[in-house]
Amino acid sequence: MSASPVAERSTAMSRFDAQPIRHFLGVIGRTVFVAFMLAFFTLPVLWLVFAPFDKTPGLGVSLPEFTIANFRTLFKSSSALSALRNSLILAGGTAALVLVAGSLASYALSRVRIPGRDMLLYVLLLMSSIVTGTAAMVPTFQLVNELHLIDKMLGVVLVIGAGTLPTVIFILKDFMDNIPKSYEESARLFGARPLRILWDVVVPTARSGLAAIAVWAVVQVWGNFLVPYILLRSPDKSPAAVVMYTFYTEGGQPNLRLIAAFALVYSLPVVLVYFFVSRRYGFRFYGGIKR
Amino acid sequence: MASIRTVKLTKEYPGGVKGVDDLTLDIVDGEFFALLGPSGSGKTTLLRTIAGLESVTAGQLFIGSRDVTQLDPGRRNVAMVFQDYALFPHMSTADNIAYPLKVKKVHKAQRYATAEETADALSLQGLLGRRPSQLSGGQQQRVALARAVASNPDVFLFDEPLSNLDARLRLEARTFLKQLQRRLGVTTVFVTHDQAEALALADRIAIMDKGRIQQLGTPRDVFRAPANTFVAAFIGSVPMTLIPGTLAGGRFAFGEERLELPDEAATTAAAMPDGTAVTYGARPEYISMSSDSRPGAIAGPVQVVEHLGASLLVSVAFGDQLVQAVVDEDHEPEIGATVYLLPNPRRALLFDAEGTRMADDAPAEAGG
Amino acid sequence: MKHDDGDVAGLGRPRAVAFALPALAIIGVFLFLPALWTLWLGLTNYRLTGTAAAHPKVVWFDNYRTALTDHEFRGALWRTTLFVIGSALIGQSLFGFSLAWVLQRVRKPIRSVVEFFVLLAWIVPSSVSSFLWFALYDRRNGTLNALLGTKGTAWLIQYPMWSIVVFNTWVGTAFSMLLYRSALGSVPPSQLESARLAGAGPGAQLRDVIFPHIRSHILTNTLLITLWTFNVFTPYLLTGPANRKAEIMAGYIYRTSLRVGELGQGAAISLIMIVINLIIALVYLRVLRERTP
Amino acid sequence: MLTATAALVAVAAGSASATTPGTSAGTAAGGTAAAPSGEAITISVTTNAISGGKNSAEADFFQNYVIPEFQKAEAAKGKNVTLQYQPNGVDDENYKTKQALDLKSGAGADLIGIDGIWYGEFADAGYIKPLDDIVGADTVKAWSGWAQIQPAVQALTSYNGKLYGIPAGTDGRVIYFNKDIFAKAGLPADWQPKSWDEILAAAKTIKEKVSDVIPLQWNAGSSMGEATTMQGVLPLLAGAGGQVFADGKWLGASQALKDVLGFYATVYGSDKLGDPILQQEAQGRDQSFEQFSKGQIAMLAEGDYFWRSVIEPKAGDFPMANRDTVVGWAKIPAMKPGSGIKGQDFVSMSGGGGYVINPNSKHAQEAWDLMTFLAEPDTIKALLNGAARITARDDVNSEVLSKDPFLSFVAKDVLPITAYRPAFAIYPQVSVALQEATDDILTGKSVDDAAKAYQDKVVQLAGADKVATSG
Repeated sequence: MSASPVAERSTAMSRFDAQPIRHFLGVIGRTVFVAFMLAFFTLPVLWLVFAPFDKTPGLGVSLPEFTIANFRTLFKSSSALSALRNSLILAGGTAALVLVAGSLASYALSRVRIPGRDMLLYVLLLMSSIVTGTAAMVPTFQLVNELHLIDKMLGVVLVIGAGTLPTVIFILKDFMDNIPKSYEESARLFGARPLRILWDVVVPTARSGLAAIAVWAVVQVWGNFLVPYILLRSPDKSPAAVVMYTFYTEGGQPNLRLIAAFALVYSLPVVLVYFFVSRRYGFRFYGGIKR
Repeated sequence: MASIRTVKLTKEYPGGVKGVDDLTLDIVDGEFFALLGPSGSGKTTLLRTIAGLESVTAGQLFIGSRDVTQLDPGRRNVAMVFQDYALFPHMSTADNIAYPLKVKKVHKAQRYATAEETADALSLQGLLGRRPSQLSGGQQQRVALARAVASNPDVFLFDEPLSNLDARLRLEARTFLKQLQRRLGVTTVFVTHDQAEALALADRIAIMDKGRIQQLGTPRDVFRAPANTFVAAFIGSVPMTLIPGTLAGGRFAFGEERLELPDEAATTAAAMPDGTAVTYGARPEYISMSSDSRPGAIAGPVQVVEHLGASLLVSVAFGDQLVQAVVDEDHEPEIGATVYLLPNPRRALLFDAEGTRMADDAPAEAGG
Repeated sequence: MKHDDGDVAGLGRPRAVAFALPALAIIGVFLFLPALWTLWLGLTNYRLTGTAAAHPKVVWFDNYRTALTDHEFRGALWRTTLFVIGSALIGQSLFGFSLAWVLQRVRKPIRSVVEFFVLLAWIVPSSVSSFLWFALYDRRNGTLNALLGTKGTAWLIQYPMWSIVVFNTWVGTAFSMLLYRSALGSVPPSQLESARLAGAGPGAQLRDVIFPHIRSHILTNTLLITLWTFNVFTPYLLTGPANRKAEIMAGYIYRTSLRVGELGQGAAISLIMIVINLIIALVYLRVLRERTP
Repeated sequence: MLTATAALVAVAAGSASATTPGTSAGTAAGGTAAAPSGEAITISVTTNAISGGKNSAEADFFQNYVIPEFQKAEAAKGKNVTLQYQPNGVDDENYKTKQALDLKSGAGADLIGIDGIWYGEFADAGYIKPLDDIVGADTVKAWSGWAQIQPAVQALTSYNGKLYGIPAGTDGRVIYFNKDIFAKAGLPADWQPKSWDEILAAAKTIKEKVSDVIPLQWNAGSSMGEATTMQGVLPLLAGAGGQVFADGKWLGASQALKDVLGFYATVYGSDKLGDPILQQEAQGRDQSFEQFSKGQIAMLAEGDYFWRSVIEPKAGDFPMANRDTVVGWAKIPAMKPGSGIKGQDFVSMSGGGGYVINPNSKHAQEAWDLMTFLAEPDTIKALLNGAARITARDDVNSEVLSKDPFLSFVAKDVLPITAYRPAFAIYPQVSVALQEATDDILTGKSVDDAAKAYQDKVVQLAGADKVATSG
């Protein structure tokens, strides 16, 4: 959306090039490039489109012998639906947490000069990579255990939330920095208090960034296996990422019929969330570290 | 409605830079008051200090009878129109105008009724549903005004609200703004770097430089009787010609040239010893040009001729000095031709070595 | 009431701290604390099971010495470097920028379709995407072999690094594309036009107008994707735990910590990773500072 | 990759041994505090199984049989016990991590199913305690089922001479071969090699005479995980007279190890009798199962699990309708007759697993009740549900194995010559080092280099004084 003025102008300008050959080569080049990219990005996904509806899915892509029996089998197993529900709770909870805590914090960090602010952000960003890693699993587990949050969704939300917050703050602050300050001053003169300004002015102005971050956070939670597996106990709390790994036969052979069907069902919500969010709020990053 | 008073107001930035320096000022209730100055002069800082957007380092600030020095900006009951209008991009015109009322928790129906009313008054009918991005610059400016009006403030603060408009629109908006202010009668402080705008709009003008007021007065005062060379150079659509020189035998001397002393300072200057350094100032509008020699006129070759529409601006060289005169369009001189310039002694000014205007009955207008 | 520069909403420091507090508290408890604990573990011979689990001993820098002299560690580090250069710096950046650049110039329906699939690769859960590529690369029934006519090629085993580099490029290009799209959108059209009028071709436009304008975006993108790629775990899901020729740092730490159970050693390697990340970040920031006027 | 130990736990966790009804009355007198009659108690049990996924039948067995029957049995004793089953069904490393973390933190299920080789490391970490310490020596001794479990099998759940749980089942390893392919190559249907050379000779014959067939897959590479050690390296090592742990020292780069690696080098390197890439694939073991079931592999060294769960004609993962007529089996020979450990001509390896009571359990007595309940003949038979499988109990074995000639063969001919892995905490790491040594061979390194790399690793793990280089 933001790019379209450039696009229009440049096509308009190309008429003045008066270099038909170069123009023609450009078109060819673009077409080849787009075709190649399209092939590269669609090829792996084909399996996800066909295999779930195949009576006997294999690892190769083939036109299916159409059936929806795989889904029927899948939904007969009680864990599939509840797993999706649990994933939704975890993803929603984490997204809400990081959006609220992240926008409050990034706003404060963007507007008020705190000594060592930038350093703090980088340190947090770097540390997030340890904790989302496996080496910190033991401390994390013991901590969560001490806090009596084992087998509680909240524990998972807090751990993943803490792991994603630095990145969220890092990116959101960028958005906050880009909001014209006069918006807030104006609201402030009308008597709006800081929280109200944040809610009425800053959040709506930064919403395409918030939306992008929300999708990013949802994707992070949606795919995380290790944290929920280790922190949750009750099978009825298992999210889809954990359940995905249980579709194996007695001997540990992947059950392709269930995996194919579940992979589709499992991927669909994030795709829908993305679609909804990008339609409604736009989806973009500013980017650009400023000094 | 309220007056504004600052008492020894100082705003010091970290690092010791003073945005506003020990400033005492009274703005009368209902007055249209302009703060004029080049960028960095402290005019915007003063405006933002009045708004409460900048904290005060020392001194006091009153709006009406209230001491608002430490008061939160939201409680000062002032409204500000920003240079970029600060319209909320995610809100429609109606929402934007109604926003101050929303903050004040006015009932929804009531605030949209007020918004509509205000919009009507500012000729914004039919635009209520649009987003700012769908409005023209002039419309945006009026929405910003409407939003300020709708909040029913004691004081309007305008931060260069016309600078983002193109030249023609700016003239229209100027008239509109003046009308609106007359009608509402709300005390208005207006920041601008455009002296013409200030002269056209303001009841009184404060010309600022380096955090201090250089001169405070009516447009007529500051134009006719600038307190010092800074004001003299700043005011006027063509800058005043300022010629440094000395007093010599009851006349003003620069190089080989001699000019009669301005009337208003003639007595004072005549009493001063020869050789005293002074600056002679004359607005190009008050310098007449002829191709024939005249008594008291100085002669030099034409360097540049600029068309100003109905008149011409002619620059004439005297040694290393350039003196300008505004002449009738019918009398366009040849480049290089020798012409004779004669300042009108009733309108010419004399400044002392510090740049302060000398006058026989001083201090007349300054500080008014 | 004390206002700071830029504090336009009148937060004031106390309120700013209050605003930042929830996030900082969560980060402090669930990120900082485990991280410190992990650093401590790195100085011990702590294990998940066995005697060292009951009575871990402080071994000071033995773990670090072990790691730095271990050829497996160095191998993993080397492969990670190749992986980052190949998939992030070359693959994702190049594809992401080219897509952002080219898609500006194609019709909207095509642009939407391409963007959708690029984004799909990014948002599909990692377990699914790794399975999709596992199927694609399969030696016997894989689509890739069928397409290329390379029957019986076990891509993941015969070309392990290429396999994960291509895979990760596929997964991560979307972020760079999005970022560069908004970056390119922020280049003033007037500057491009004046370059065009001066006769600049696409290459010259890129060099003289676009790159200088989006430098900070390039650096943000490079920094983030480098750090992410350095720590990414997903290729491990694709290759399985045993494919040493494709083992990168995250997988190596996982294997050391959980499969072998040497948590102390794993923690030490994690710290080495952080230090490397820190160096990368500092280098980028330095480049940024030097070039920014 | 996950199959190897998964299968073992499945066996272990699934088929436990039995107790005679009424033992519990005796155990209650044994000193441990039993819950007062009527008080509501909830206990939990966990294994690496989940309904509809991995080890589905086992999960269903807990849900549909154990929970109601056990609660009934407890009620009969006047106890109001609710049993909960916590399913997992994931990669074994993750399962192990979760149990270790739980036990460390004083959390976790009351009764936990674990692999036999985890007992040592869990015990060393203080995560689990000897049964005597938990429910009292008298109670433990009073259980009648011990008489049916041979001492060698009890070793599975023992560490340093102390019992930590009741073993569930065990198994044995053989060479499976496809009689059809053998017939084409002119090899006998009752083939029984007496040395490694005879194995290799048969494979070479097949390579020459039968096309499009992989003559021999012998588990190798770390992709196969513990399966490589269990049915690849260790049987060979035993045949070369080596042991992974003997006389207080771990195996180093000894001649026996070099012989083993030399065998691999012949199979996968010089003579190309097997497919080295297959051994490295993430799903390689399953792939080898599938190819054997399709008649594309002539010889495969595997455990009895392969027979009863993989190529089982009806419910196997890769069912072979003609399994009983086409698939032959042979004992694994020593390198040369008499060169095996204890001078044996033939060798095998066995594993298995069992349950362990969580030391933090508030209801250890009921957990003991459950553990013994799971080891009752009736419970075991309910789990087997008509299938044949080698259990820990002699009485059950003699009853269920009679129907299956192969499993009888394992019980009768293989178990007596089998060996177990050392139950020391460091074993899994040594095992990984062995797998990596075979990896080196698969990727073309020399035997000496692979042995040297292995030696370095073991020295690093165990300390130079704990590693034997010769022997």
